[in-house]
Amino acid sequence: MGHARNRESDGTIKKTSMSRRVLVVGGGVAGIEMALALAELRCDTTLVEQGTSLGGNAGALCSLYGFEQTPEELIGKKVATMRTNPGIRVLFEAAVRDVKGDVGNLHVRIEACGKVHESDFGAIVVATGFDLATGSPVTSGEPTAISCSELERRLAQLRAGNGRGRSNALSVPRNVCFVVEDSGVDSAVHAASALKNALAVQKLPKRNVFLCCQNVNVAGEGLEALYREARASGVVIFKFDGDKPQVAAADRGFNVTVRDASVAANDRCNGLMDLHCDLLVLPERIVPGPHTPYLQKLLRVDVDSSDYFQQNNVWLRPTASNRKGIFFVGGCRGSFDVCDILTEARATALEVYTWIGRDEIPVSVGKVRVDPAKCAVCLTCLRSCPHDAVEIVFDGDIGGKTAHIVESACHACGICVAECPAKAIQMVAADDLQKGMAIKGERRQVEQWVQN
Amino acid sequence: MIVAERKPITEIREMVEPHESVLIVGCGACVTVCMAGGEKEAELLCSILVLAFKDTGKQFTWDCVERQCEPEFVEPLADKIQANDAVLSMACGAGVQTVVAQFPSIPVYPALNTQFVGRPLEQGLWAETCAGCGNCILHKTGGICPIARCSKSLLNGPCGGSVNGRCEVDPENVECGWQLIYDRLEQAGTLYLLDEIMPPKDWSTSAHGGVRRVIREDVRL
Amino acid sequence: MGTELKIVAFCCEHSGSLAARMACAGESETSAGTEIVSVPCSGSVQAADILKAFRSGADGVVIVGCHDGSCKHLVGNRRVQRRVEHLAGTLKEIGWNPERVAFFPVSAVEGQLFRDRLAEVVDRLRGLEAGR
Amino acid sequence: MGSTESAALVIGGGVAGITAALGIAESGFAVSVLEREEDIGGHGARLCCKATDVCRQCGACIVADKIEQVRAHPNVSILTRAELVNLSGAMGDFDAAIVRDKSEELRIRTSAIVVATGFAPFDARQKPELGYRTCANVLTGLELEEQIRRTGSIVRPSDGCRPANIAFVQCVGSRDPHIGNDYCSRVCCKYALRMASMLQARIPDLHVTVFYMDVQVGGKGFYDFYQSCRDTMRFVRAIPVGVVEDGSGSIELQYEDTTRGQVVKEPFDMVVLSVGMVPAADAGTLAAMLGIGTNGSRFFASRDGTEANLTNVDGIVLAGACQGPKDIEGSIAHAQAAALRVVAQLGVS
Repeated sequence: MGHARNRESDGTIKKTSMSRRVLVVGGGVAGIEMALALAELRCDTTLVEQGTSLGGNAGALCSLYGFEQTPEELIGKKVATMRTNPGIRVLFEAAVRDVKGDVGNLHVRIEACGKVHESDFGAIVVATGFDLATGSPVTSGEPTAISCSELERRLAQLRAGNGRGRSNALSVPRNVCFVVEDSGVDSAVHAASALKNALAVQKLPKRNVFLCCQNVNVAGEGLEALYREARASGVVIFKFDGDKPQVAAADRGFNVTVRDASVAANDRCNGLMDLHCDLLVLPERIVPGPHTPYLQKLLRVDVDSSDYFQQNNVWLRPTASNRKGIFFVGGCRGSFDVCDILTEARATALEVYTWIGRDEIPVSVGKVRVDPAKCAVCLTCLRSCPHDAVEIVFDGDIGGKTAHIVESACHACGICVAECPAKAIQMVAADDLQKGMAIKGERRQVEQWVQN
Repeated sequence: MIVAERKPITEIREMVEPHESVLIVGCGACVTVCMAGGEKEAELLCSILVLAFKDTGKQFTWDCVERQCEPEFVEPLADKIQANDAVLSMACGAGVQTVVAQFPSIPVYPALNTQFVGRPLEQGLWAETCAGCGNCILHKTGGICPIARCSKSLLNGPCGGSVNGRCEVDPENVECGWQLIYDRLEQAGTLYLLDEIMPPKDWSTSAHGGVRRVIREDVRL
Repeated sequence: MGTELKIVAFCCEHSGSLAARMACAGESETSAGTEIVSVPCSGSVQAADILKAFRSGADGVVIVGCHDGSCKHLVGNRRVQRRVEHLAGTLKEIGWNPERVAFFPVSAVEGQLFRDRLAEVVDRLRGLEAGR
Repeated sequence: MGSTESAALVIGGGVAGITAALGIAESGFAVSVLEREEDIGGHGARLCCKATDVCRQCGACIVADKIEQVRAHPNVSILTRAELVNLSGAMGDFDAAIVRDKSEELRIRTSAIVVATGFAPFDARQKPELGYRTCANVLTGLELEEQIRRTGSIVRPSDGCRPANIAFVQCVGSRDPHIGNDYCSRVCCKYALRMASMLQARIPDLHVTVFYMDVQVGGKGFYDFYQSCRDTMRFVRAIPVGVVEDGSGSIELQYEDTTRGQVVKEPFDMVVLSVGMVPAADAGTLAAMLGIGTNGSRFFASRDGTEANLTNVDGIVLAGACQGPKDIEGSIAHAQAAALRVVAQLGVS
């Protein structure tokens, strides 16, 4: 069965000039790595950061699993490299205010420190990270449970103060218990970071650490080793299934009741473990960044069922969006492992480069064409195009508005052709373009297949 | 825009049954936009009828004009129309009647049910928003028409069937027009507009007043 | 019975076409003639295309697209399913069995599933013929 | 001996090698891909689609798509049944000696090398208590993948019957310090649950029991899917310690029911061992030939945690599961990041 499939044969190649500049939105670890990787490929990069410093959520941590360096060192080194690179411009206290124009030449208005910058970009990489939800405390009144990031801050203080003194002992008391429930796309990172922090507390003198979790996440570089080390150094790990641990405030601390699957219920024991701890640590829920809905609308891109950027579609993985030239990296798309994020960022940089790296990019044109005379401007194509490749423009020849296919954004899927009620949109093949005729009906490669 | 819907195929089938050759004529205006009678629908209906009358020797062909309510657009089809036994018009009622007036000797059938003047609420869903009553009061009702959007066309507030913003006529699908008006006026800070009692409406400007005409002497030729 | 049924299969080039190729690799036995029409996305198949296939003598038309959530063009497979459902209703109105047009999803690596689902369609159509 | 030039040489034609080659080729450089087997695709081309009418994001179809793409790419030349036998030179000017069809000798001069030799599935015979190869109805996950890909469903090898009751045993060859595999293979929870749910969709009333330690719930959409699996499958937190097959082909699994504190025996029609990933058999030989290091798990070692693609040899980069276990999506990202390194190097020089 000769079933040749030649994707590019049904469109002529036109060179479209593209802006070589790339806009990276967000100065966390994903955005930084993105800018560095693009700089390696000599793409001109503008990074906008809403705050006054780079590093984002990862930068606020005091250690990263899988890395010997502290986040401060890791990010510090990368930021230093960025500074020396003339191809990277960083705008602080900056926000994207408007995006206009076609894919490949997106005209962006950025406001930074009260000043307005306007430029054209060939691609936009969204790396706006995630947000930590400040959830309600599990117990009312004193004492309150603390979050993992609060614990990280206390650990950092302890380290700075050499871990001596009464206040330090109070900040991370003797008996510490972590409770981690599976919660969603962030489950894995919660379990891993609880493991990391449990080990850090255990390493302090005279501490008892309990970790209650549903599933220990070890699907990452070095995580199984971290798990073994935590257990070997004395962290007591309980794994619960359906029954969530019960937490109650008690006697300057908490009572945690957990049903561990490996503790058998028998005559002497009902299978429940009662733990008393002075400090209860709960991971804060990770949620999409606060600007996600705003950027979603501005960039006309999709989010998934948990409202993170990027539809959950296998073709978009790892970092593509429904629009050509717009990418998502890191926490904003629900990816939280720093190691994975660095890889993702580099992978995306190459994709961005192949998209805009050359002065001109070949664009398959004429695959889909609108006949302005037939177009009823009913907006059906505009609404139904999955790639946002339709715009309504003024056509001088007909002296009115018509739908127009943005060639650089079009994937030639033919959905608009099928939807158009006026039959104004046609698939056109390259050879026939020259002859000026559409080959509707024969546009597809037809062949005989004999079914068994 | 005028919103229409294609008639059930069975009904269309009965209409064209007696004829040997039928020309299906679409319209490129409103009914294209509301997906009822544009070029695509004309082609589709043609194919369906071909299949429905397979092996009967009946001939079906299709064409489409810019605006079927204008004789000038229909005129070029004269030869085609006269070569057929009947015309199946996929325009609104106005378009059908233009063809009828133009070609008195040929039977012309409507393939659509013309519904209302409306707008799309979303792709594939249209709702009536204007009743064409000939005496617009939108400026007094927060830009929401009580004639078209209140099921009972009340002029001075809702009836007793307004429950939680829904209309008793069809609570699932129809919002209470007066609730919408009230919300809108409240939002705009112009609730005082409701203080004015509207007198009984003069329906003579509406469909009840006989055949309506609009005359613009200045543009008449 | 016994005569070959003519099936036209509009196949998404990212899934159905590849599965079809996989399904018939190394096969020679014949029981029904199936014409594979490769399309850029199942969402590009119009009702008119399907009717054209019937007009040119097809006994059945299948549209083979991607599984829900894996359309390269995000929504194409859902769009065409709606179209197929609507068209099946119309076919019913003219007295045809609505099962003569069907959508089924396969992925690029499901040659056997393609074969099975196509066989189901053929069996159903055979049933229709026999029942006439 | 024929000698050709190529900007980059990719060793291994699995999904990582293909992706790296495409990345480099798309940037305008010529790439050669060496594949030892008859055809490119690697393990990824043996996997089944796990959709239940809803796509489960396994990526098997993406591999098929990438194979199509790389075959058609004018900048890529694919050498099948070809192996690297020697490498000399340094970054910018490597000289690779290749043997094709076991006899034909070739030389490729190249600036950069991408190592994408993938992984080997864990040989479950190393866990004799699990009955692989001694019981007919104990299969590995990969064997199940292949069977489903070929036939669209599953039958018991012993009698060709549809199983009604399947057990999936997780972490076979992973997270197991006794055999020196002290790492999570990252793919087994996903493929096992996806296949199990797909089989449940195809075989009515199929009972699935998953024996596990921890379910790795990372990745977009996987958590929700896992939750739905908990409604239709039975999850038992235990790894079986023994497998016995009776004359009828039925398999008796022994495991410790920790909630009752006793070892129990339970019959299943079929047992699937979710084997993990181990380094390719000749990874050590290749590492020696290339002068690159291996890590504690015997996968190729990356330079440090932040540079997962770089090796200790300039101009030689790693792509995909040869560096450590990865799923298809992870391999694609990793390979594309490797391609970035090569393109940056080629562009700069």
